[in-house]
Amino acid sequence: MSFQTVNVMLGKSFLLNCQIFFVTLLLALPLGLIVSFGSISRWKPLSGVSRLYVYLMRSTPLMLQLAIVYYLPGFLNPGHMLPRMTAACLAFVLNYAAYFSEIFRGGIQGVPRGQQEAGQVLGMTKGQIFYHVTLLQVIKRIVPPMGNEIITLIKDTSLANFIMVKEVIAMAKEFGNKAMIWPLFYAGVFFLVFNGLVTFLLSRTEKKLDYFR
Amino acid sequence: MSFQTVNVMLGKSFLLNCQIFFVTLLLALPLGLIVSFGSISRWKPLSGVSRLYVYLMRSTPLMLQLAIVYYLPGFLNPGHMLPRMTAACLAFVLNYAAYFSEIFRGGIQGVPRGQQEAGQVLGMTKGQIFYHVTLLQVIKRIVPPMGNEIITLIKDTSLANFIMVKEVIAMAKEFGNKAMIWPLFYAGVFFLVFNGLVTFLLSRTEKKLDYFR
Amino acid sequence: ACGNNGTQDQSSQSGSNTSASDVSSGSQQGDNSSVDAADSDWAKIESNGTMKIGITYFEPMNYFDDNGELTGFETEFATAVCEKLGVTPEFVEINWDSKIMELQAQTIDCIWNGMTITPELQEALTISDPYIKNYQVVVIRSDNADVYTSTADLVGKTVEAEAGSAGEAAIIGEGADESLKQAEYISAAKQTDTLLEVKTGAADAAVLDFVLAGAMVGQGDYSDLMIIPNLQLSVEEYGVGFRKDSDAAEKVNEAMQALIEDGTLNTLAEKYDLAELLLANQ
Amino acid sequence: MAVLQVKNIEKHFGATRVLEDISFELEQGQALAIIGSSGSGKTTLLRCLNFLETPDQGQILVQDKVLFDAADPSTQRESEIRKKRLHFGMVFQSFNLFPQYTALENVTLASQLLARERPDFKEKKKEIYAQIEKDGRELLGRMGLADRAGHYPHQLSGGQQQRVAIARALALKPDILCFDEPTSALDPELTGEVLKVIRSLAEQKTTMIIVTHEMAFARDVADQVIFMDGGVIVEQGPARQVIEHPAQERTRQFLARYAES
Amino acid sequence: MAVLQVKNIEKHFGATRVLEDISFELEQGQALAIIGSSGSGKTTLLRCLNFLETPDQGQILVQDKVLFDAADPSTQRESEIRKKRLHFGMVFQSFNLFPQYTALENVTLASQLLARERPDFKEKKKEIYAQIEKDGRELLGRMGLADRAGHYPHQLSGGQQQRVAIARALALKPDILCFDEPTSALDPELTGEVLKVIRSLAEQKTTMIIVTHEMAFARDVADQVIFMDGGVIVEQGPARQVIEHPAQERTRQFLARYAES
Ligand SMILES: Nc1ncnc2c1ncn2[C@@H]1O[C@H](COP(=O)(O)OP(=O)(O)OP(=O)(O)O)[C@@H](O)[C@H]1O
Ligand SMILES: Nc1ncnc2c1ncn2[C@@H]1O[C@H](COP(=O)(O)OP(=O)(O)OP(=O)(O)O)[C@@H](O)[C@H]1O
Ligand SMILES: [Mg+2]
Ligand SMILES: [Mg+2]
Repeated sequence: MSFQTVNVMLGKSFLLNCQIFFVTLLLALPLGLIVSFGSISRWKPLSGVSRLYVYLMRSTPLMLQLAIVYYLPGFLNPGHMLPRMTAACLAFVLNYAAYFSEIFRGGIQGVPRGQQEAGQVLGMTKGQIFYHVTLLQVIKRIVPPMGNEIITLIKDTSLANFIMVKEVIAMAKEFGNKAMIWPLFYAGVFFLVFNGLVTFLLSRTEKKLDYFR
Repeated sequence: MSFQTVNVMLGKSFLLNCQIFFVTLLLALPLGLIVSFGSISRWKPLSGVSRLYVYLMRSTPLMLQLAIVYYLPGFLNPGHMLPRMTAACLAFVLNYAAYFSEIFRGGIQGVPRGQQEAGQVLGMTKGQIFYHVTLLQVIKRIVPPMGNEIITLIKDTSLANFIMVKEVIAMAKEFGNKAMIWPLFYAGVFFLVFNGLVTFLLSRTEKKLDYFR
Repeated sequence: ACGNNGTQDQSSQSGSNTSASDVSSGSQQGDNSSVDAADSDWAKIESNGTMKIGITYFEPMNYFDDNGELTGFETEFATAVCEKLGVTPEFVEINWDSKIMELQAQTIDCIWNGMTITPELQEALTISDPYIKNYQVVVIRSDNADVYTSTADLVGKTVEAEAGSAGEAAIIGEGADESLKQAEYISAAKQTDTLLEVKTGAADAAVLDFVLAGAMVGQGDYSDLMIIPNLQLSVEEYGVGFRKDSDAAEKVNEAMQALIEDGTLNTLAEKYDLAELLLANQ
Repeated sequence: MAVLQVKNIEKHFGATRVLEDISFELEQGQALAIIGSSGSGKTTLLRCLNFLETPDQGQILVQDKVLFDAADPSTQRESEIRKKRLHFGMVFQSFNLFPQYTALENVTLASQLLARERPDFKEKKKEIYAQIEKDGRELLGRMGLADRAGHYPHQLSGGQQQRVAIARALALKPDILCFDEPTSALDPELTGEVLKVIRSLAEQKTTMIIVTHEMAFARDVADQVIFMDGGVIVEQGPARQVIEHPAQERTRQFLARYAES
Repeated sequence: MAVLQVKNIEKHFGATRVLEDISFELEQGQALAIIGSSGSGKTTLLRCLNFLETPDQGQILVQDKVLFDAADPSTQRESEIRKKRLHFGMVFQSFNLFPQYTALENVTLASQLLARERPDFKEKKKEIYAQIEKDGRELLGRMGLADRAGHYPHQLSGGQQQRVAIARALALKPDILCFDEPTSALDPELTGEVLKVIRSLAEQKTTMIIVTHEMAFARDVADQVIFMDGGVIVEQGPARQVIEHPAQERTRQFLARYAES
């Protein structure tokens, strides 16, 4: 099998990593925002539940969470389980929402209270303050930690092979079936390229937000 | 098989997780410190190499790094490879040293320059400044991010099952062959307990360092 | 009660498998008699119209050809059986060591992937009639050809097999080889992983299916591997695994028998170089 | 006529009473300086006037209209408070400029948002915005910042930032302009610029309340001075009288600390 | 006799010249105030004296001994510089107290570390440490902080922190004590305390260099004043003369900015 073919096949399975990556970004970001609102809420039960959720998600291996999301429904109620990729995405979304929520929380709490008050004394509504005053400052604050988390995410997508999603590392190992071992060492290149791209985009975003402090 | 037996067997394999955990802490902390000195060095080649190392380690999945550390030597020179646990520990140390070095770097650079200068004008030597002035302030700064990384580490130890170290999740899954599925869901408890402990110790450390700001 | 359901279902379903479209008879039956009948494993498979077949990829059983199409002896065999039964086969890759879990969770309806029939599996599953003879071989690196000539040479050495496989049984199971019992055993997630381990030196030897080993050893990156000659361990048979007391096993048995009788199976076995292992030919 | 009447304001944070029976009046066009040591409640009083804190007792009247009455919940409705805030302008100790907007945008943002509520906004959007920008530039000009309109806060010195904050507060044409230690976050050298601006506002008869530690400035610029200590008004009266001939021992002690330096 | 002689100091940062041909002398027991606008090089000059920056040109002499000579590398050896620094004490603008040590520990730490180099340290460790602690407490007492010896910096007000910093610098008995805007990070109310302490040091004939923006204070306390602008000394002379009757136009302009407030 040629280098070309290996590349194409690894590339195809890397699409699965990308799919999990983008679905997770798309869903875990808003979910994380909601959870972060929960955990800074002054209503104790809500903040308690939110923080417990974050604690559980952050304290157990994602690998296990994948297994639980995938196998547990079928274990309790045979036949009623999610397709592999759906389960993988769900587990990633639930897990990353917890991490993202902590980043949002830090970002929101990091904007000085005086910014809100300045908006208030200028007669702005809460919505206006959030949208015109706070939001961009929060975004500026969360871009760097979010960048780290995003790089972790793309690497973590490989964990999906634990529930038999044939992502790029699983595929690379699979080449062992064809008596080819080097693809396993080669698969890292996909992550390097992807992360190079992500790092570039992030530093551009950071630069764009650099016009204010 | 009784609950008791499962517990004992899972517990025994969790010892492998713990072993990787402690070896990594013990070796990656000093190595990370060295790398962090490298990356803040004013000598360009050294800081360049250090930063490249950190970038590579942080951009590729630990799973792959494990496979490379373990299989690559044997692939190139059959039979000359490291024992599994040694390879696992080595990969973890190399990987985490990169993460730790970034934390150290942040901690060191976070101590205001004025602290060093205050030491200098009081006639302290470089060593005295580091030991009596900077060190504790760096420690205080790095405890929170280090805590996060440590919790990630214990979870990551499970990745060692990729090179067939029979750590707790691999063991739990193995029970599936005996038609026992619950151990897989139950394995999470080990991490929760361990992390509860770590979190407790960390918050105690943070409290202890709370006497100054 | 389970066994009772099984027989009931078989008799009720036997007419319906002649035509794939005749799904209604199954559900009618369910309405008329008991709810159990509608719950029958086969009824469910049939009403889904697909049989989900749990596999792992390895040559020559299930693998992708150079066009990326799934093929192999088991692939074609299962497809032929499904055709007879009037359902569509759907091949699902599983983790071999969680195969029972997958079956119970109903992500798959059967395990059809060169599954060696072991007493443990017989207890946990309902297994079809055996169709192919299998035996385990020991794979080593060629440069050790003179060092390891029999299992006796492997005492104290590192020996690997796939978790839950017949190879594992040959090392640590009840009827295990006396010498291999004294080796250090390591379980792998896949049979093919064990070859990587032997090649790199992570393990001294691996015990795996002859069928698989024969197809891969000596190829590509595995050209420096070999099978210890004249060494057959735990000669056993392959079967298709179903959920315990599933009535689908009986359906598959019938179809299998038909394929043996019309020679289809033999043709397939010859195509994949397995004719001498086919039980029907013994 | 008194623009502002503050009657018996009281404020607690948990168990600590921070303001106690605060009453005073302020005439149109006058400047009131509030002095007092750290923790005496000066900031809290300004925050109560701007509805950033809700007093536990008392009333606030502007032009004889009851804006706030602790006994009357109908005066405390969230929706109305927003509008009531516009009677007051606030210049914070730490400026609190919006870092992501230029000086001009800081000054015009609130006006633009308020304009959206005008019935004729849709038709005349362009004219309205043009007018707001013109006003904003004019204000910055008055602050001596005409050439800094396009600068972001971090590109300005502390004194310039504070002057932008003053322009921002003035842009909404408040009845009463409040300053909370407007120069305490500034280098001594930059203090002068800001004090000059406030002085010129006083000369233009802007109604102001200024919390300050600059005694000389308070004496020269303010018409009235209130000295607070421990949450109560210890002494109030004409500026020169309170600062140069305080009637109360506590006031004397406080002022003595400044004489030292 | 001149304790300190600074001769033709010059300092560049990259292409920008920050100090240019700086020369002055300081007599034993005198206080020198350095004034000048932001960026004029005052801090850089103090940092050169304390060997935190290395001048590109010029000499520094203390008691007629050449401590530094830009032309003589042997005066710039790392190992000797450490000792030479002890001729100078430095009180930073931002205090730079060690946060993890109490006020007393801040004051005694350097003395304790230096004591370790004494030949008789091992035998007399206890006595030496007891003496250092006694001296430290006495110093804190002189600063009016006797009851704050066990407090950590964050438990002290800004003025108290700055006084601890002064005690820390005095503990090593420097020949010349340098202050870089010692009150500019303080609330106006707390400024007085620190200025009082410096004033009393001047009365005790401590040799000092004070960079300050407090003109009145410079006039009253300093014997000599240097006015710097753009990295050069524009004017130097007796304090009252420079501040009340400046000879140079630039000095007049600078001082006018303070008169405004
Ligand atoms: N949100 C709050 N919660 C609890 N206590 C508060 C709060 N805000 C202020 N205080 C307390 O109320 C008292 C008065 O504070 P305030 O800020 O009004 O004083 P101030 O006169 O402005 O002092 P300063 O000159 O230091 O600014 C202080 O004791 C302060 O600690
Ligand atoms: N490390 C450095 N690198 C480059 N330029 C510097 C550095 N330190 C100071 N400068 C520049 O040198 C000039 C003098 O700075 P310095 O801090 O000595 O002024 P200053 O008189 O103390 O001002 P201020 O009153 O604001 O403290 C300034 O233009 C400053 O930007
Ligand atoms: Mg205040
Ligand atoms: Mg300076």
